[in-house]
Amino acid sequence: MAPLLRLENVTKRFGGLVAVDRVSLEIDPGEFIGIVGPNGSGKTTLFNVINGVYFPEEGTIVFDGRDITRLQPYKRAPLGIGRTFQIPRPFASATVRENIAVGAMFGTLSGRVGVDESLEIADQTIERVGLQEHKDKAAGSLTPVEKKLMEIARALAMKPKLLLMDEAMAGMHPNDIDQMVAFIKEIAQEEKIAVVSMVEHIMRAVVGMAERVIVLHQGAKIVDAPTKEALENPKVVEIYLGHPPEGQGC
Amino acid sequence: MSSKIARYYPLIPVYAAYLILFLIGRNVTGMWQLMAMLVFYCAIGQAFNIFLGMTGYVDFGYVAFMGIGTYGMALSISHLYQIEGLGMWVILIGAVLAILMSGALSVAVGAVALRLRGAYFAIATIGVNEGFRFLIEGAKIWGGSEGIIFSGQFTHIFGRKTASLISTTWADIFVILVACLGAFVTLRFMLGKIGYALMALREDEDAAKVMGINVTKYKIIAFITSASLVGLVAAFAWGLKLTYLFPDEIFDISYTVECIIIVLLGGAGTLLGPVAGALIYGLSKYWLTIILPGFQLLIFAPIIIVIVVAFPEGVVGVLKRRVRGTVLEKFIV
Amino acid sequence: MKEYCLKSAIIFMAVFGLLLTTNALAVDKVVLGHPACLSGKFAKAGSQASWGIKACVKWINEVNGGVKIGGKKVPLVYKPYDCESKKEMVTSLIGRLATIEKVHGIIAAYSSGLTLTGAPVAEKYGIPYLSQGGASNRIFQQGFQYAVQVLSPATLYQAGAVDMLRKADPSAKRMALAFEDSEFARMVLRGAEKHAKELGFKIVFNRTYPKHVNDLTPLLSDLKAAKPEIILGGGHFPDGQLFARQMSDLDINVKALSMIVAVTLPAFREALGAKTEGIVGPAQWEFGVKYSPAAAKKVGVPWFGPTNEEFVKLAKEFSGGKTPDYHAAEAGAAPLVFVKAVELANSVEPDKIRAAFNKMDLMTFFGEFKINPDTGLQTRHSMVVVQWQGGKKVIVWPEEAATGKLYYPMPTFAEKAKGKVAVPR
Amino acid sequence: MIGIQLAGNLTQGLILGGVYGMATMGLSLIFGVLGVVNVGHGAFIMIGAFTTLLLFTQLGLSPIIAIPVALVIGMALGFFFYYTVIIRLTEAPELASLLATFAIGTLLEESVKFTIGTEFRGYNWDVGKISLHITTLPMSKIYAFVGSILIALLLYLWFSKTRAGTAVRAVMQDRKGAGVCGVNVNWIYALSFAIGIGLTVTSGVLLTMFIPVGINPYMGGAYTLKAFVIAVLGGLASPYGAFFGGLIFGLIENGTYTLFALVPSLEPFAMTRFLSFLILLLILLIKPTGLLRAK
Repeated sequence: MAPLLRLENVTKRFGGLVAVDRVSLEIDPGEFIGIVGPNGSGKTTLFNVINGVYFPEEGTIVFDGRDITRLQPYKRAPLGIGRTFQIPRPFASATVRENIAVGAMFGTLSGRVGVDESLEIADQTIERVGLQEHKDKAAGSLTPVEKKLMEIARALAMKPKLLLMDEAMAGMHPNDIDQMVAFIKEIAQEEKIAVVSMVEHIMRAVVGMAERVIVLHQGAKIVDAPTKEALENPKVVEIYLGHPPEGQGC
Repeated sequence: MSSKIARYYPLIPVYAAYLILFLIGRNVTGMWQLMAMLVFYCAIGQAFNIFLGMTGYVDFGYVAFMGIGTYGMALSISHLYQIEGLGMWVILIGAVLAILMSGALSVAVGAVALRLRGAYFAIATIGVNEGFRFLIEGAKIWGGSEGIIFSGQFTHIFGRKTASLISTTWADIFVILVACLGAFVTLRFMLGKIGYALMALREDEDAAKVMGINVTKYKIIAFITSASLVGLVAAFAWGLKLTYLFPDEIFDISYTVECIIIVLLGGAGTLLGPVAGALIYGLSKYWLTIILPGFQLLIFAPIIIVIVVAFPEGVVGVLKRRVRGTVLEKFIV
Repeated sequence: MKEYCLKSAIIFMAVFGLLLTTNALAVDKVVLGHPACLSGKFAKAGSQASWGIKACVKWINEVNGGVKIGGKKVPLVYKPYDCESKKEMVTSLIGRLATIEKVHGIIAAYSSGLTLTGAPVAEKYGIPYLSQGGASNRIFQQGFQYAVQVLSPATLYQAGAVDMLRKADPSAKRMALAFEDSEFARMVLRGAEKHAKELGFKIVFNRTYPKHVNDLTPLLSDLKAAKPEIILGGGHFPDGQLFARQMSDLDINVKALSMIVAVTLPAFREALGAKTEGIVGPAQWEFGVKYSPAAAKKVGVPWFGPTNEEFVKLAKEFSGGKTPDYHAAEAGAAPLVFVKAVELANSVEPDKIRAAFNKMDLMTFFGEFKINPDTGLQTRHSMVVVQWQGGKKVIVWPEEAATGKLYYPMPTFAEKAKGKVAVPR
Repeated sequence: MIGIQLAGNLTQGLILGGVYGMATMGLSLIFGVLGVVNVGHGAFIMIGAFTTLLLFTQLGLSPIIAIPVALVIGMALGFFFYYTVIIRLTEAPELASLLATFAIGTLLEESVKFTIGTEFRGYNWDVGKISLHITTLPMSKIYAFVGSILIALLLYLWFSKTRAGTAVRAVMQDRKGAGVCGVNVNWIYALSFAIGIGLTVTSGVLLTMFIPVGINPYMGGAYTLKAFVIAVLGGLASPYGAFFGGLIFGLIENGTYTLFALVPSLEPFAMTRFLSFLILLLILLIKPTGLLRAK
């Protein structure tokens, strides 16, 4: 089976800083992958390179058999790449329903989803993620957790093949996290979505659910292995135990 | 089917306002020119709202499109007046020219400036407006700073009576029609995918891109639409009505500021907002000139500051929140 | 049937006509409207204009006893609105004046541009439209029927100065022209260029500069290099002030400098002090100008209105003590000639008033008034030329109006800095 | 002959450019720190010009003395408008701050109009002239130029040597980061706004030393537009960039005049202005960080 997403030696620099350093990886359809790395390890940049916010200086990105290295982000989304953000970015003044409808309207390949149809899809998705009671609220007025949920719904409305989740569970209560992860996994299996979930710390719940873990350190991929193996890798232990997570530097 | 029609209900208050203005103007002596001024403000507000209100981009050089639209009408009349039998067609040609010229300028500006955001975009558009004006004056294009005075040629085409009727009545009626068109386009945009796309890019341009929205395309659509509409408004309100132009007057940046005040006062991104804003602004300005001549700006400046600080969503924005859940909700968008 | 129609039409016309005439008979006041520029970019000239108008309206009502029409005197009512120096306001205010206030005449807003703005609206309602601050000749080439010019057209602004300098120094040949790029100043430039060439001057420099300029150094450096003997220039007040100041900064010395507008204003002296010595400038009017009932008699035309002294005194009542300049005078002349036209027409009907204007040939404190009957362009009013001499403005041209002699050539800026004044011995 | 004129105009342009540059530093500082474009910039220049005029004509004080007075007035105005208006707008969309600063400018203009009047005023401060072969320079222009350089240097010292200056630089680089590191961001905003306005009002003094006429309530508009071009030349968010941007702008504005004047069908003044706005657009497109930054 051909991989859904393939990165080959992808490098992204900002001035002198190498944010993503020759990363190669493959993701298969329907896979659930955790990307782990401390703050500043290049995770978000990697996401941004995958969905086109930045173009890499080197390397190629192939999605679903198509080279998308130089494709504009708005053209990538309809191919089936959905995404949530580390700090939620809802369209604040619009309602939850409208937010999600935007995903359905522009995020699908045919590009022919009309307004009415999108709103219907939005309603279905809302029900699915359980946001019914907030449906007509302005997205900006939601709680952070609800916003994250709404972002997931918005991405799901795009009918993605690949869902990139940036710190989707940060700040949640541990019980909620378990519930959320289970829920995502269920949908992913149902719809055959590959999920890449990115976390800063080795979160038991997320990592536990993942089939495979990729560890980034200073922009480079240092480990790519099935979950259990990865967690026992000495390099990972060194990063996380040898140097405790740093605070924000001044 | 009925729900499809119900979507157009928000046009009712807008068109009602225009109708009332028209009727007052026709039937109450001495009100026509005042109504014409109010409709002019409504029309430019409506046009500007399509860009500023819906995209959130602040075009400080917006008046450039009004200027070039005026040139469209002026060039048509001053060049074609000798062709016998053209009659009313000269006005139509002028209007088409105004749309084409302002549209073309907006494509050029859009291709360049729409890559920039925020303050950089605002400054770039000021640059376009001023630069364009100085190019016309410096390279003596279209008569340079001498402008075009075409009252005589206009009278030559239509005769004294008709010419004066067109200048003082029909020009204003055309502006009302463009304002109606502007409202209709705004609502179509709001109801369609364009509206969702513009909303998304206004709120968060990067997130919108990631959601699959071709932000450049939608920005340009809004920009061209807005520019052509305002070019047409100016072709009638400045070209046909005044029958002369001087570049430094039609590229006067204070009109951009008036557009911004109108849109913000009424509520950016709403359909009824520009109309409400224009009426409040135009009427208060008019009465202040009569009651307290000379003090308008001194009174307006602090009011603007208060509005910006305390009611950034404008009159209609506040109203929209108030009527949520009532029957009126359908009418106010 | 046809006959019946005709009959009823005739009856209708007759009744309507009667109504109209009774209306005309029942005139109990004459109203003069004005979209004044009390704020915005022309606020300064606009305020002056409103003082001048108020002064003359007061004179008409209090000294003249009102406007004589139909055998009795009715008051003249002045209705000003502030147009903010903006064109939208001008059109809508004229609309209001014409229909709600039912004015019988309109005094145009200041500047050639705004005068043009209002003309089609005044034309539509068929109301006599008096241009008091619109000097451009182009206004009167557009076929407006009701427009009447009170002041001298722009093309004649520098004519007097050119004549004067020719006479003062037949040997001076090299002339530089540097005018503001505004409708008015361009017209002045064109008239001056033509006239100067006819009198044998050689134009060695001919350039315009934009409105609202705040540094003329590059233009003046080029001008200096052209080595002119005489400079004609200017536009409005701020650029004129800047022009003279930067000539001094760059040490450009010529035999004569004649600038429009700025030179005649007291603020010019206040801002530049001794640097103004010997600079000349044309004025539509100047306090001390010798237009008087006696002068009118000499020329053989009737006199109307206050004398110069009376005008200044009245205007100061409205200006809060500020001295009226020629913006006040040219505007003040507008109600005077209008009232005279109404009296002559013995009616407030627009066409009759307009016809009366054509027959008028009179003198006011502002000077003579006679228009071209077809276009409304002013043909008789003449400019005076003033010169700063020892801190005072002296009228030096035309000779019959002069209050002093021309000082020529102008002292250099270095001499002026040392205290030399341009007072002729 | 053309060579001499060109050299003369370039000299004048360089000196004027220094004053222009100083007049733009406040705008850049405020944008750099608060992200607010001060559309009312010119009105504050006007306040400085009137300060000079009134001190000179009413009290007979030299414009040199007006410099510290203007700085104090400017900073007071800056603090006042920061705490009454700007404090609520730093996180708002551009539209809000653009309109609010515009309204502040209008408020100042109209207040001056009603207290002092709309007359165009000027003053005569004659301190001699230097005649060079290529041009003539009044000493007042030279003082203005030297004053501009000194003030720019003082600002540089303040930025690099004082605690507050360092904090301002930190906020310019990273607002959120600086907040975490214990900098009172709100105070830095207030201080920067006040200093920015203070510099702008002071530049009004220097501008009248260069051009001591045309002082009136609405004189600022032209300077606002020029300041935008200059600020963009220097990178918009960099006060020193703005200073050098001013020098370049002065050279362009005066230097190209002589060249455009060689083409008879052109109006050279309008063309120099066209050129300056063309350069503004090109820089925004190609190098929005300004001419002087490496990035």
